[in-house]
Order: sequence, then C-alpha cells, then structure tokens
Amino acid sequence: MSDPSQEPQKFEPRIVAFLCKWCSSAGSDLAGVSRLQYSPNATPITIPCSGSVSPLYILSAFNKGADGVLVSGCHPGDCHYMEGNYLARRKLYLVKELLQFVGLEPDRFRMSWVSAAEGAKFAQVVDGFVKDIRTLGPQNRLRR
Amino acid sequence: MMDNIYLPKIGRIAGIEEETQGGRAIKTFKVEFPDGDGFEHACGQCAMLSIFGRGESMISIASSPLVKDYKQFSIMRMGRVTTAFHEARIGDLIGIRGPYGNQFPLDDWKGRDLVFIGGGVGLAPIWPVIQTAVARREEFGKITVFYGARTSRDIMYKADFERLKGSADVQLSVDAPEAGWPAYVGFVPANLMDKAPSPDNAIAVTCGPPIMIKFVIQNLGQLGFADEQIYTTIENKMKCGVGKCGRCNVGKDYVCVKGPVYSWAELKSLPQEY
Amino acid sequence: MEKILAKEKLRDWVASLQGCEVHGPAFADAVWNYAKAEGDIDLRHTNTVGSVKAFAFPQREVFFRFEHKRGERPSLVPTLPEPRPTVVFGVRPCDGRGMPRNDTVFSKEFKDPYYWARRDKLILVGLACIEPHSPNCFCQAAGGSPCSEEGLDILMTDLGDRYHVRGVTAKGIEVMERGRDAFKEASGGDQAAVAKAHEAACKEPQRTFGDLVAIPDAIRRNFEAPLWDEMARHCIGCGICTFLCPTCHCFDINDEVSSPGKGERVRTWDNCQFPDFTLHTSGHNPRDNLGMRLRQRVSHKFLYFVENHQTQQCTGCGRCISECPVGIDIAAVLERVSQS
Amino acid sequence: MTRRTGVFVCHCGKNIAATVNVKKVAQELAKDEGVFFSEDYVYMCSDPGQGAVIDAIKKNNLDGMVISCCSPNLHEKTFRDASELGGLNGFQCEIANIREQCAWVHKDIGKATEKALKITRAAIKRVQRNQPLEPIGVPVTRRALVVGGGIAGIQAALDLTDAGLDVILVEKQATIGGNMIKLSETFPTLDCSQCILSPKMVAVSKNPKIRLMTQSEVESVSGFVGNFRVRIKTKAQYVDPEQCKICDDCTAVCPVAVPNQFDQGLTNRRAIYIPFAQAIPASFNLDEEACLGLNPVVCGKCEEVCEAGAIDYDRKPTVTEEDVGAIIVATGFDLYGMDKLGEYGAGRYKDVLDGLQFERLCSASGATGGHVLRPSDHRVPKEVVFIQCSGSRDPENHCAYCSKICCMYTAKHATLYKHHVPDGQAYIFYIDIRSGGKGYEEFVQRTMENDGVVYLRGRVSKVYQKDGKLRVLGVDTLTGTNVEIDADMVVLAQAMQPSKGTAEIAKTLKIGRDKDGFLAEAHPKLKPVESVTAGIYLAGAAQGPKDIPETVSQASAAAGKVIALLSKAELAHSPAVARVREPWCTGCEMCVDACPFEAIELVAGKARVNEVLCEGCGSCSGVCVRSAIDVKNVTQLQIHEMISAILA
Amino acid sequence: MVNPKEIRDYAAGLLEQGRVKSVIGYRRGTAGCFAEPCTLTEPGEAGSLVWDPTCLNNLALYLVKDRKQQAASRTPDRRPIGIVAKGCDSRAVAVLLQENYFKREEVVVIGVSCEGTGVVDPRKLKNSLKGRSALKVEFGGGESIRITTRAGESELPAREVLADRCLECREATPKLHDVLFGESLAERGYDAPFRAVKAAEATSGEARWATWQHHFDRCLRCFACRSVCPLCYCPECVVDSTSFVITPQTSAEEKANRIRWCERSANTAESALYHLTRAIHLAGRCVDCGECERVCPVNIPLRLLNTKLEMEAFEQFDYQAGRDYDRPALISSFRDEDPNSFIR
Ligand SMILES: Cc1cc2nc3c(=O)[nH]c(=O)nc-3n(C[C@H](O)[C@H](O)[C@H](O)COP(=O)(O)OP(=O)(O)OC[C@H]3O[C@@H](n4cnc5c(N)ncnc54)[C@H](O)[C@@H]3O)c2cc1C
Ligand SMILES: Cc1cc2nc3c(=O)[nH]c(=O)nc-3n(C[C@H](O)[C@H](O)[C@H](O)COP(=O)(O)OP(=O)(O)OC[C@H]3O[C@@H](n4cnc5c(N)ncnc54)[C@H](O)[C@@H]3O)c2cc1C
Ligand code: SF4
Ligand code: SF4
Ligand code: SF4
Ligand code: SF4
Ligand code: SF4
Ligand code: SF4
Repeated sequence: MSDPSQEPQKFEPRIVAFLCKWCSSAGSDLAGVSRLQYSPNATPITIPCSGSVSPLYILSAFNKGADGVLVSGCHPGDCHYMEGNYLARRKLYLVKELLQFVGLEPDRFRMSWVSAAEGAKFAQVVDGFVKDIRTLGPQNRLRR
Repeated sequence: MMDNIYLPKIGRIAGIEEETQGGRAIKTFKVEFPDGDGFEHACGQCAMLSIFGRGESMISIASSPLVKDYKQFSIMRMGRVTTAFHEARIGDLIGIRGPYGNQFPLDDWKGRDLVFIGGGVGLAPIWPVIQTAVARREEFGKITVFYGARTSRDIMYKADFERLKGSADVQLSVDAPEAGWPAYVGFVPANLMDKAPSPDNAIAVTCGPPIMIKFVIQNLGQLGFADEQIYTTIENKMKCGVGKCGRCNVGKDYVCVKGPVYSWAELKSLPQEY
Repeated sequence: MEKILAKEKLRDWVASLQGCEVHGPAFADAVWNYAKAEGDIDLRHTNTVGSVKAFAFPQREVFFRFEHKRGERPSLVPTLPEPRPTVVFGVRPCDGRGMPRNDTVFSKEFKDPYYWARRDKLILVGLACIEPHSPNCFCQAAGGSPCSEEGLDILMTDLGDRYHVRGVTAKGIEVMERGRDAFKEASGGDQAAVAKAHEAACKEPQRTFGDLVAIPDAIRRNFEAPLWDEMARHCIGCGICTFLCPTCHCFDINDEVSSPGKGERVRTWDNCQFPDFTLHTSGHNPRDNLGMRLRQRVSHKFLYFVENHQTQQCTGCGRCISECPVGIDIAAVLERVSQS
Repeated sequence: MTRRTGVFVCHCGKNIAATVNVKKVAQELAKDEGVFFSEDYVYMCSDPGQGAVIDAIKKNNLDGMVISCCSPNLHEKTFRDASELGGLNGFQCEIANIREQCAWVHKDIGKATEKALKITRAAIKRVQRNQPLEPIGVPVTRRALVVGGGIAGIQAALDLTDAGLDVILVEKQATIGGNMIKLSETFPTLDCSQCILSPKMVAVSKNPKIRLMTQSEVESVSGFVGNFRVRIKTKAQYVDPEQCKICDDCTAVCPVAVPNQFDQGLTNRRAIYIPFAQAIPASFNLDEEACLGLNPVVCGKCEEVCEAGAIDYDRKPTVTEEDVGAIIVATGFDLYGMDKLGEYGAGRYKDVLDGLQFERLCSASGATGGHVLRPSDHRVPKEVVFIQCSGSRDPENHCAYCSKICCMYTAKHATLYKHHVPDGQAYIFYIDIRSGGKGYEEFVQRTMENDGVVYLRGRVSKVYQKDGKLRVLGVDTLTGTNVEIDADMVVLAQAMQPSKGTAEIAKTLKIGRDKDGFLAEAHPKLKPVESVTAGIYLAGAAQGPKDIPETVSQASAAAGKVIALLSKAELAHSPAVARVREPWCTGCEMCVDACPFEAIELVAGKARVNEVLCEGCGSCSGVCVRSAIDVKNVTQLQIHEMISAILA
Repeated sequence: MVNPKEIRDYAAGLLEQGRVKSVIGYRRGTAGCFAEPCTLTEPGEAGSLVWDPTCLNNLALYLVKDRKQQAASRTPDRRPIGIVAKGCDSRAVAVLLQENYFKREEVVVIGVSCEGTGVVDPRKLKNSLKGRSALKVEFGGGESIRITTRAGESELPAREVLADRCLECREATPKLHDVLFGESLAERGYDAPFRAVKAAEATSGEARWATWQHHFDRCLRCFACRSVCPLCYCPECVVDSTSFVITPQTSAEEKANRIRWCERSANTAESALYHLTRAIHLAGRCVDCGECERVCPVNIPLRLLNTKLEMEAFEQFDYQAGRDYDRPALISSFRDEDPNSFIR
C-alpha cells in the first residue's frame, strides 16, 4: 500500500462531523472552553440544523474516503427550529439502515444528540467514535 | 510506439485579453508551448484545451497559421471548462492537443472576393482565415468583413479591427441602438442585405450563433451566392476530437474529423442534426 | 488447422494456456456473462448479456493520471494497459463479427492506443450457434451466419460429445498449438459432421426484415417520416441497447478528481440514446427527442457505417431486442422502414 | 464564485499558536486555488488585527475573506464588520474555528495543525461560493401581545404602554393577577402581596392603551417578527362586565357550589362568582362547566335576579384576529401536583397543604379570614412541619431542578405561622438552604433565630395519620438520627413547574421548551429573555422558577426588548434563507411539509419561499430529493466542496 | 378471471366519448412472447390491448413522460389520459398524485387486479424452460400460468415463474382506480412481504457486503433502473449524469458548478453511491413495482435495496407508499416515537 494512512499502525481515521450550529457546534465550543482533550480525527462542518443534512452528504463523504461520518444535533424537543432534528432522525435512521444493509460496518455512521451544555459529551462522542473506527480500520468499501 | 492521441501537450497561458464582459464573457488566451513541441495548424482547425481536473473543450484556433510561436484562443464562458479558463491566470499551465478538423480551402479561393460574416464569438473560427487572407492580401480580390455584436462593448478584437481597416472593408454592426455608434444598427443578416456584396467570383464565410447563420445563408442565397460559394463551420458537442466518441456525428461524418468547415452545398446533404 | 477436442479435454486445453488470461461464459445471477475462467468452461451458454467488445474497449479506461498544483508543472502519467494475452472462449459468431467493425473505428484517421494495446493481445475462440439463442437472433438477416468465422481467431463447433475446432488466424492456431496434446486430428467424418451441423444451423428460423441491401435507401427515403417517433414512443432512453451491443463504441471523457488538481482522465462508455449525449453547453440539442435518437442508432448501423465502410455496423446478435425493457425492436423497425 | 480569497490565521496570543503551527497553516493555504493572500497574525480581534483585514482586502482586491480564529459566536460579527469596512459584503467573510474546535482540545501539534488546515480549507471553500447578501427589510406593526396576566404580564404590559405602544393582554382566567395575587405577604420584606399588586391591576384596567382580554387564549399565530397575526379565542362572556354592578345578588340564588380555585380549593364558590373582591375586570363571571342555567329549563335563577340585566345565557365564544409586532409570553407556573406526592400524604389528608393553600390560610382575604386553622377541624395547629424540595431536586422520582424560591417561601411560611400562632412549633425539613438574594439570607437567619423554627437537614420518608395527628418520619442527616414528629399540619414546598398553559402556548407559538418544560431562551446567558423565534420574548415563571423581583425584572427586560424592536420602522431579517432552483423543482411539496415555519408554498406548481418567514434551517433542502432547494450560503454545492476539501 | 375484452371495450369507450386523449396499455410485442406498452389514441386501436402475465411494465412511467412532454410543448395538451394499471402501477399513480405530479382528474385509472397471479419474471421463465423461449404465456386460472412453447402447452404453478415482486405483493388489486376489472383477493398464497429482505438481513454484514460489492461492481451504469422508474422523474437526476437541465436562464456559473456527486465511471464506489442515493430517494416513494430490477440487464437485485427501506418505513413509521398518499411524504414527516435508540 502506498498510502501511509492506510497502514494499520499509522491509521488515522478521517471523520467528517456535521454539527448543528445551535447545539452540537456550541457544545463543541464548550468542550473547547473547558479545555477537554479529545481525538483530532473529526473535522467539523457546521450546518444550520441536523435537519438540513441530506443523505447525499453522508454517502458522498464515504465515497470520498471518510472512515466515519458523524451527524450531531440538538436533543429531541430542543431543536432551535423545533422540528429539524426529528426530520433528521427519521431520514438518517433510514440512511443508517441502508448502509448497514449493504454491509458497511454499522459503527462507521453515527448520530448523536449533543446540547450546547454538553461539552463533555461531545468530547466523549468523538473519542468513542474514533476508538470504534480505529478498531475497524480504513473504510475501503464505499471509497472511490 | 503509437502516438497517444489522448495525451495532451503542456501549454502555457502567456497572455489573457478580456474581449467582452457579462454573463457570457469572452477572453482571448495566448498559449505557448514551453516544451517546444508546438504544432502547425491550418485555418479553421481546432484544438482540445484542458484544465486538469475540470475537463476538455474543443476550441477553434483563432490565430493565423502564419503566427508560429503561440496560438490564440478566444473562449466564451459557457460551462465548466470554459469557466475554469476564465478563472485562469497568466502563467498557468494547461493541456492542449490537436490540431483537429479540416480547414478552409483558402488556396482554392485565390483570386476571388472574400466576404466574411461573423457574429459574437463566432468570429473566432474565421479570424485566422481573415488574418491569413489579409497577410496574403495580393492573392485575393476584395475582402469584406461583416461583424455584429449585441452592443459596442461586446465587439471582439477591437484593436485588430482597427488595423484590419487598412486592408479590408470592415462592416461593424450592433444589435441595440447606441448613442454615438458610427456604424450600422441592426442584426448582421440585415447589414449584409444592406451592403449587398456581389456574389460574382466571391466566397462567403460565415460563423456565429445558429440563428444568425440561418438568416445569413438565406440572405446570401437571395444575393445570388450559390451553395458552393458559402462556407460555414458547425460546432457539435465534441469529446474526443479524433472521430471516435460519436457525439459530433452528423450523418456519415464525424464533424471533428470531416468538419468543422463545410460548404453550404455539403451541409445540405447532411441531416440537420447540428 | 482443424482438430477435434473431446469435451472433457477442454479443461486440458485451457490449462495449457498458462501466462494468458482466460475468460469464458458463466451463468451467475441468472444471466450468462463472460467471467474469468477457473478450470472448466461451461459452453452451454446462450449468448452472453455483455458483448465481447469490452475486452478491447472496457467500460472504464483511464487515459492518464494527473496532478497539478498551482504554479507547478502538471505531471501526466499515461496508463496504457499492458495486458497479458487474453483468450476468450465461447464467443458467438455475432460478437466475433463485431470486432473487425470496432477495429475499423479505433483505427480510422487516428489509431487508438488504448484499444489496440488490448486488442492486439486478444484471442477470440468462437462457438458456432447450432441453434438460435433467443427468438430475437437475426445474424443471417444482418449479413452473417451462425457459423461465421469473421473476426474470430478460432471457431469451435459442438458435435455432441466433442468439439470441432478450426484455427482461423495465426493467433488462433498458435493458441491451439499450445494445447496440442488435448486435440485429435479431425477425420473426414468429422468434417462432414461439421458441414452438416453448419448447414442445419443456417436453416434454423431467425428474425428477418427486408433486403439488407435496400435498407440504406429505405432509411434515406424515410428519414423525415413520423415512423421514428412512433417506434420510439415508449423508449426510456436507457441505452441498454447500445451498452450491450457488440459494435456500439461511443464514449465520454471526464476528469475524475480525488483532490483539487489531482485525478484521472477517464474514458467511459456513453451512448447516443442518452438525452445529453449531444447536448451543447448552450442548451441546444441537435437530437433532442427519442425519435431522432432511435433514427441515429439505426442509421448509424445500417446507413452511415455502410456509406463509410461498406458494411453494416450490426451483427444481428439480438441483444438490443431481448434486453430492451420496453420491447423496442430493431428488426421490427427495419422491417417497417423497408416497407414504408 | 469568488476568485480572490484572503486568509488570516490568528495566533490568539498563545491560545492557538501553542498547539497549531499557524505559520505553516498560512503558508500552505497560500498555495490553494483562489487564495491570493494568506498570513498569520497574533491577535486578529485587536484593532490592528481588524485593520489588517481591511488593508488586505483593499490591497489585494479580495472578494472573500476567511479568518481562522475562535468560535464564530465570538467574533464573526467583528470580522464581518471589518470586512464591510474593507469594502466586502459581510457574508463574504467566514470564520474557521481553530481555537475551541481545535487548538484547545488537542495536544499533538502535528495533528492539530493538520486539522486546522482542514477546517480552514473548508471555510475557504464555503466563502468562495458565498453570495453577498443584504438583510431583508420587514415593516413592523407597532403593537404587542402579552400572554398571561400574572405579575410578569402585568408589568410588561404597563412598561410597554409607557413607551407608547398598544398592548393586548390575554389572560386565560377570569381575572388577572396570577399566582401572586393569592400570596399573603411576600418575602423578604413581608409586605402584603395584594397591596402591592392590586394598584397595578387597576392601572391595567384603566389604561386606554391596554386591551385586556380575560378568559381568552391564543388559538393560533401566523406571520413573523414584526408582523404576527394572532387569533384569540374568548370564552362566552355570559355576564357583561360593563353592566355588572358587582351587587352580588346572583350568588345568593345560585344553587351550585364548586371549589374556589382562588382559595386553592379551601373554600367553595357558586357557579356565578367573582374570583375575589379586587378582581380585574371587576365583574361577576359565569362558570360554564358548573352552571346549570345554560340549560334554562333546569335553572336560570341568576338571570331572573340580575337587575342590571347583565346576564345572557346565549352568549357565544368569540374569536378575534389581531396584528401585533411582538409577543411576550408570561404564562407562569403551576405547583408540582399534589397527586404526585403521595409519600407525604398529599391529596390523602386534608391537613397536608400545598404552599399556596398555606398562603391562603395566612391571607386576610383567605378562607379563614387570616387565621391559621386546620382545614380538617378548624383547630389551631400547634406543630407544623414544612417540607422543602417537595418534588424538586429529585431526578429519579420528580423534578431534577431546584425550584429556587421554596427555601425562601418556606422560611416566610414558618415566620408567618409564628406570627399567627406564637406558641406553635414549626419544623422545616430541608436539603440545603439557598437564599441568594438581597436580604434573603438575613431573612432566613431571622426565621431560625428569632422565630425559633427548627431546621432539620434531611428528607422526609413518609407522612401518615396516627391518632388524629400527622406522623412525619424523617432523618436528620446532620446528627444521623431518625426523626419522628407528630404534627397537626404539614405544608409542602412544592416545585414550581411551567403552567399547563405554557405547554399549550409553546406549541401554538412554535417556541421551544427546555427539558423541564419551561420556555427555552435563545441563549442561557446572552439572550435570557428572547425565545428562539424572533419577536417572541419570555417573562416570569414560565421561563424558569423565579420570585417576584426577578419576574418583574425579566418582564421589564422583555418589554424593553420589544420597545427596542418596535422602535424601528423596519426590521432586518437574516437573508440566509432558502432559495428554489425552479427548473429542478417539481412541486412535490416535500419541502412544504418539512418546513417548520410554513415558509414554503406552491405557486404555479413550484415551491416558493417566503423569505421573511424562512429561518434558514435547511430542513427543506434536507428532504428535497432533487436538490432543488438550498439555503443561501450553505448550499449543497458548498457542503460538497467542503467535504471534498476535508477529505482531500 | 379478467376478460381482456372488457378492458378493450372500456378503453374504446373512453376514447369514443372523448374522455381521454389516449389510453396507455399493453399490446403484443414483436420481441418474443412479451407484451409491450402501447398508447392508443383511436377507439379502433383498442382491439390490440392484451392482458396476461407478460404485461410487465409499470405504465405509470408513461404518465410521467407525457407530463414532461406537455411541459416542454408550446401547445400542451392536458386532457386526461387513461391508463391500464395493475396494483403496482396504481400505487405509482397514487404517489405521483401525492407529489402533485398531475391532478386526479387528469388520469383515468383502469384498474386490473392481478388476482391470484401477477407477472412473470422473464429470467425465471427462461430458466424453467431450460433456455428455450415461450411463444405464449397466459393466466391459467387460480394460481397457475399456462405456457406454450414449440413443444406444446403446459401449466406451471405461478409461484415458479412469477416475479419476486409479485410473490411479495401486498396489494395485487389496485386501490386507486376509476374502474376495476377482476376480483380483489385479500389473501394470496405466496410469500410474506419483505421475505427476501429479511432473508438477506439474516446473513452477516460481511456476507452482505460481499454480495453488494459483487453487484455494484457489475453495474453497467446504463441507468435503465432509474429511467424506468416512474418515481425517478426528476428533471435532472442528482446521481445520473445523463440528464442535464439547461434553460435559457441557466447561467454559465450554474453550468460550471453543477455538483457531480457521482462520477460516470462504472466502478464499485460510484455505483454504490448511485444506488444508495437512489434507494434513499425512493424511501417512502418506491411502490415495489420491481421494474428497476427487471430491466437491469445484468440482473442486479435492486428491489432489495428499495424494499429494505419500505420495510423500515412500514415497521418503524407505519408508512406505505401508494397507500398513504393523503399523508405528507415519509421523510418530510415524523412522529415523536420514531426510533431514537440508535442515536448516542
Ligand atoms: C469545433 C468547435 C470549435 C469551437 N470553438 C470555440 C471557440 O473558439 N470559442 C469558444 O468559446 N467555444 C468554442 N466552441 C464551443 C466550446 O467547445 C464549448 O462552448 C465548450 O466545450 C463548453 O465547455 P464547458 O466546459 O464550458 O461546458 P460544459 O458543458 O459545462 O462541460 C464540458 C465537459 O465537462 C464535463 N462536465 C460537466 N459537468 C461536470 C461536472 N460536474 N463534473 C465533471 N465533469 C463535468 C461534461 O461531461 C462536459 O463534457 C467550439 C466547439 C466546437 C465543436
Ligand atoms: C407558595 C408560594 C409563595 C411565594 N411567595 C413569594 C414571595 O413571598 N415573594 C416572592 O418574590 N415570590 C413568591 N413566590 C413566587 C411568585 O408567586 C412568582 O414569582 C410569580 O407569581 C410569578 O409570576 P408570573 O407572572 O410569572 O406567573 P403567574 O403568577 O403564574 O401568572 C401567569 C398567568 O398566566 C395565565 N396563563 C397561563 N397560561 C395561559 C395561557 N395559555 N393563555 C393566557 N393566560 C395564561 C395564568 O392564568 C396566570 O394568570 C411564591 C410562590 C409560591 C408558589
Ligand atoms: S434499450 Fe430500449 S428503451 Fe433503452 S434506450 Fe434502447 S431502445 Fe430505448
Ligand atoms: S421538495 Fe424539492 S422538488 Fe419538491 S416542491 Fe420542494 S423544492 Fe420542489
Ligand atoms: S430553510 Fe427551508 S425549511 Fe427552513 S425555514 Fe427556510 S424554507 Fe423553511
Ligand atoms: S439497470 Fe442494472 S446495470 Fe443498468 S444502471 Fe441499473 S443496476 Fe446498473
Ligand atoms: S435517483 Fe433521486 S434524483 Fe435521481 S431521479 Fe431518482 S429521485 Fe430523482
Ligand atoms: S424503485 Fe423500482 S420498484 Fe420502486 S417504484 Fe421505482 S422502478 Fe418500481
């Protein structure tokens, strides 16, 4: 293998994290303010609401070589836009089921609820996710 | 080993001229061959230009074959590749392969009057013929160049037109009435009828938007030009440029090889799929 | 060269082809298609769904890899294939006849190095069609025959318990030489049996349509006729007909980018039935309806190719009829055109 | 697409530079497509830093700017303003957060630098496709709606009229006053609640700028900040308040008796009643659920005796539509249900009282004329146990939160009890004493010291009846001993919870609630009186447990916000709204269904976004299979390019 | 059993009375024994209509095509169209109505019940005839199919040759119709719905990936599956690059910036992206007509992807495409009790 990131010992998971601006992105800010240390493998993309996440974003990220994709939004009932996260939940449930159905490892796609107050939870979600993906190794199934 | 017909040479953008502005702006690019592997071309031929990562586009070589150290391309911003060109900077390296297509049979036209009728970016494909004819001025009769654009700001090659005026009869026109515009106001076909060049021993070459070409050819017919006296180019979608990929196919011709230059007589025998 | 191969010896012949890639028909996922052969080759196949053209003209061909950072010189790495000799078994005569037609296209004016890199290494072992494989076969109407050798390097004929194997080209004979231990000499009786089998095969009923020679004129005559629109009315523009066709060769070229400025320039199959095939960037589309596209497909095969190369660009394999999801039937189209 | 992007990478002193190699980030990015300027700087948000932004834009003729620094929540505005000064549209500036989301949370310099690069690249991709946008101007209606007529609503309404605004005050009950009007005296000063509230209530009724609508509720709301349209439903007004003379003749003949809510059920009232003497509006009311007369065959007595002719059984509920520019929600609280506190004998024993019942017992206008008597036998209770945190701070069984005011009102109750029954003994079970507030701690100390109230730290496990007494079992965790008290009365200091009306109004107004059901503020610290929906504000106990001074401050603050909002002729609405790509839209209406703000409708078979209603959440683009709708500046194209940039 | 003559008479009647501009139905094709779609415009043509187990196509597709044609036409003809509809075709019409693709009064649904059978799977048929071709395929009555080959006539249990979609069909009688021919059978003795999906789910993730990798790898990207789907009517498909909307208003910017989610290359990753996106786009919309799977020249079991999501829609969200067409679409609605436990 020519790509060093693909070697097991050097494997650094590449994760795209879609964070809603109101809760999860704010939660990650809080993690920062609290100086909580967590894995640097998840790069955030801030979006207005988890409801705006099109399934294509997730599929495309895997297609472009993401080892894991995280979508994080406000807890049910807390959506800044009231309903966006409920729409996200239903839609992404289907995405998750579908990915699993074709045999992508279930741990590669994660969704979480992280509120603006849950800095620690954010750090823990990322760490847990990175850990799971490290055990899985590089994602080569849906990757170009 | 066989030539790799799909592998471009490297070209360097040596100059960028903004011809017109707006949604469908035109820029003229001077392309040099830094590796010294440039090629010769004939009037009317084209080249496949590419920006790596964006794709390839077939573009007419707008400079005269007599100019050897660079080639010039006038590109209208239309889509993906052409936009990438419009975003390029001087010094950028690009891909170029060619030359492709047939040519205007300029040598057959010796001693005849030449009437060029261009519109918009359609001037580019016939520009090298005009340039060459003017350079070999004594070999031809009267040279008239009709060119029309939407407004005076949309006129390409403004500076060159000034120079051209010495050797050819230049008939400019704009579609929209403009204060202080010294020449014709109206569409190119109308200007053509207005000036009514004589068909005797003449060749007419036209290129421009399809609708313009249609009326120009109609009007040339009315002026007495025979189908064999009229030349134009057709620009079907092209991908390979080497007569294989199939999309420029019109009737039995792969336009990238058999075209893009056609006499109206030849074109009439092909299906109207262009 | 003519030989006899006992059916159980096919294995040995295949085994003798070390250093070659061997492909043959295989039945999987409820369809027959070519697959890499491991050991035995099952030659009980009807025609494969995909045609043999893909061995020289694969659906995806990388022309070159590029990497281009701003201000730096782009690096272009051509990826000319360097295949091992590839022997394909079980090629039906219709597919065999397709190859010379493709050779023409990929040679005329400009020689296509990618096609030829593969083509030069390709050895086609044909299998005569003792009976037609679908109600839609029309190789004879298309100027061929169920036992045609055209385009094949070797032609095999099933004689029940054994194959008759004829080396057609030098390449083919060489391949037979390599497996010489598997073969027996063909006797006079064998030759008679083959001739008889071929004769019988040619008598099997097939689809027909008017006179092949008259068709170019018929198309010219009907070029503007409404029949194209009528016949294409239910076409869904999927292009299955052309993707599966042994002679359709249109393609697209795109830059596939993995990160900015880095990627591959790739050729992929394309076809004239897709709506954007001829779409100009301006939005103008010279063939913007299904009727025109059907006419193009038929005309290209039975008129333009004939004008340019004096032969049809259709070998009557019948795939486009059998696999068309909505029953659009080139034989029926030709029949109607001839009669109008 | 912008083609000339500039990048600044901030050191933030050592905050970023300690973990991110900012120089390297800036240098690498300089090579990226479209980047014409890339530098690092020690403090971007300083004046010179902002100056550098302006200079860089002007000198390099930039049309996009990325500042790679701290969270956009902190300085997005700063740098957008600076970019504007440099001649860009604010939206042509984006922030890449490499401090909170990178430098502060990682240690490995190499990895943090790599991540900072990715984050910034993504921001570059975004900014390169940002459109310059201008805020959308929306004209406003200079009128406000206040929902809830407790002290919060009353205060807000009065403040608004002081600024010359018209107000509609909607109250569900027959009178305004809310819970506060039921209180006897108020901590820490022990002034009489009615004495301080009644004048304000009268001021409301006399104020020509306030339209008071009691027995009314908001049925629906449409529109958006500055331009809401509300439908208000008013119960049938069987007694015309204009004509009612408050002569009380009707109650004398009414045969129906029902528990009086104003007295927390300690007394009864008739079906025709006035909640209390100082009720506003000053009028009798007919309780339609209780009244028999709505079926005239059965009764009809009150109409016969009413000389003023104020009673009309045929009245129907009415619905009024009003336009308002802003809304204040002040729907208050309910006490945590007695039914859920069975362990304390609540609901089972008459002498286990809720906090407000005890207020009514102490109140001069209350059930017992201001004497503290046991409801069961009207005897003076000699030993009273007060249980704090009844239902609060108990995440397993009840509410997790601290109700904040119970410590104080229990101290007050004990004090009041001692004032009424000087020889009685008060016990208070508590977990902690929380007495933050001006004069509060002193008040509690006085209660302990001067009034000899026994404070027992610990929980009560059980209350049951034994020999006519209430036996209270508990532990004193300070001494570690079990405590048993035979009390005459037990008073619970229950949690405050959002009133039932709060849940309803949150649904109607589509404003969020927190996990406990209180109305959610837009930001817990910086926007405590704003709801998440522009133009809707929060006041009082509906937003969280609070006492009167806090309620009043928040009400005035909300009123202040509304006054500021409505002082402009036009409001600016965020222009980052959805946009339909019409040729792609087939009018399938999925986005219409998904939009939480009803901002999309079909016009001639295509989706059309009402830009003023759209909040830019992107729910629409998340469901459109054709990608025919996008939120400006967070388009699918941008996200696609950001994903590519991150994974490159 | 449905008498095709009744359908013919009804169709002729519609055309005669001018109630419709055309009737979309099936007629005998020239390619083998299978029926092909036809569009009748004259009452006299109605005699060519057929109804048998070779009426494979989902004709709702042609309502979509007509709608597109009319939208592009300068003189649109929006008179109603009649359509012969099986259960699945009728469900597709229902979803199209739900999505406002046309109005109820623009279509006359001539419902035909599949009763005890349905349509054959040409590959199963070919297989059970050992590679020979059938000359004629008819309903045999009850749950059987009568087949004529050169060797003569024989009757096969329908279960052997019926398409998988028909074996799992939950609604063989069109619910949405203007007229209905044939009996509505509540129970058919075939497979339980989602049988195939459930079987696939019972295998391991590794095994499922092996299967799907194999299939994605084989895909030719002819897009026939998309082109044939009546619900894939998007003017420009986001994952199929063969259609491209250009209007006079489309700017160079827009053309240059069209997102190419999916490359044209037929390789595993791109095909996976294509198929997964399509499956998600059809969640709550796919009516399980099975057309995508049928037309696939290399027989990729696409139906599984769609029915997997239909199963989730049904089991988790109580939603069924084509049944719940008066409700908001599956993915633009939600319930408080939607699955939540997968979220961490
Ligand atoms: C003979 C001839 C001569 C011509 N001469 C001139 C001339 O002199 N001057 C001039 O201005 N024009 C000329 N043209 C026209 C010119 O070729 C077209 O305008 C040009 O090719 C348009 O290309 P584009 O990239 O801008 O358009 P697009 O149509 O946007 O794209 C071009 C290619 O990129 C691919 N593509 C599109 N979208 C994507 C995507 N999202 N991801 C990956 N790939 C994508 C497409 O497959 C397409 O093939 C000539 C044409 C012909 C045939
Ligand atoms: C036992 C007890 C003792 C207390 N003692 C003190 C004290 O001594 N000192 C002190 O500072 N604080 C004290 N408080 C706190 C004080 O009562 C509150 O801070 C105050 O009443 C809150 O006022 P509010 O206007 O927010 O709510 P509320 O008083 O509850 O008023 C809300 C009003 O809104 C109405 N409403 C509800 N829903 C709707 C709807 N959907 N539509 C229309 N109207 C609606 C209600 O009918 C009510 O009139 C005490 C609280 C309790 C429980
Ligand atoms: S296979 Fe059939 S439907 Fe598909 S494009 Fe060809 S003719 Fe049309
Ligand atoms: S979801 Fe998309 S296609 Fe459907 S109406 Fe909305 S924008 Fe149009
Ligand atoms: S972004 Fe879309 S869904 Fe959200 S408010 Fe705007 S229109 Fe509604
Ligand atoms: S029909 Fe089959 S081969 Fe064609 S794109 Fe669909 S899955 Fe692929
Ligand atoms: S796959 Fe999606 S975008 Fe493509 S046509 Fe189907 S529904 Fe539309
Ligand atoms: S996805 Fe397949 S089964 Fe579903 S409606 Fe479309 S074509 Fe029919």
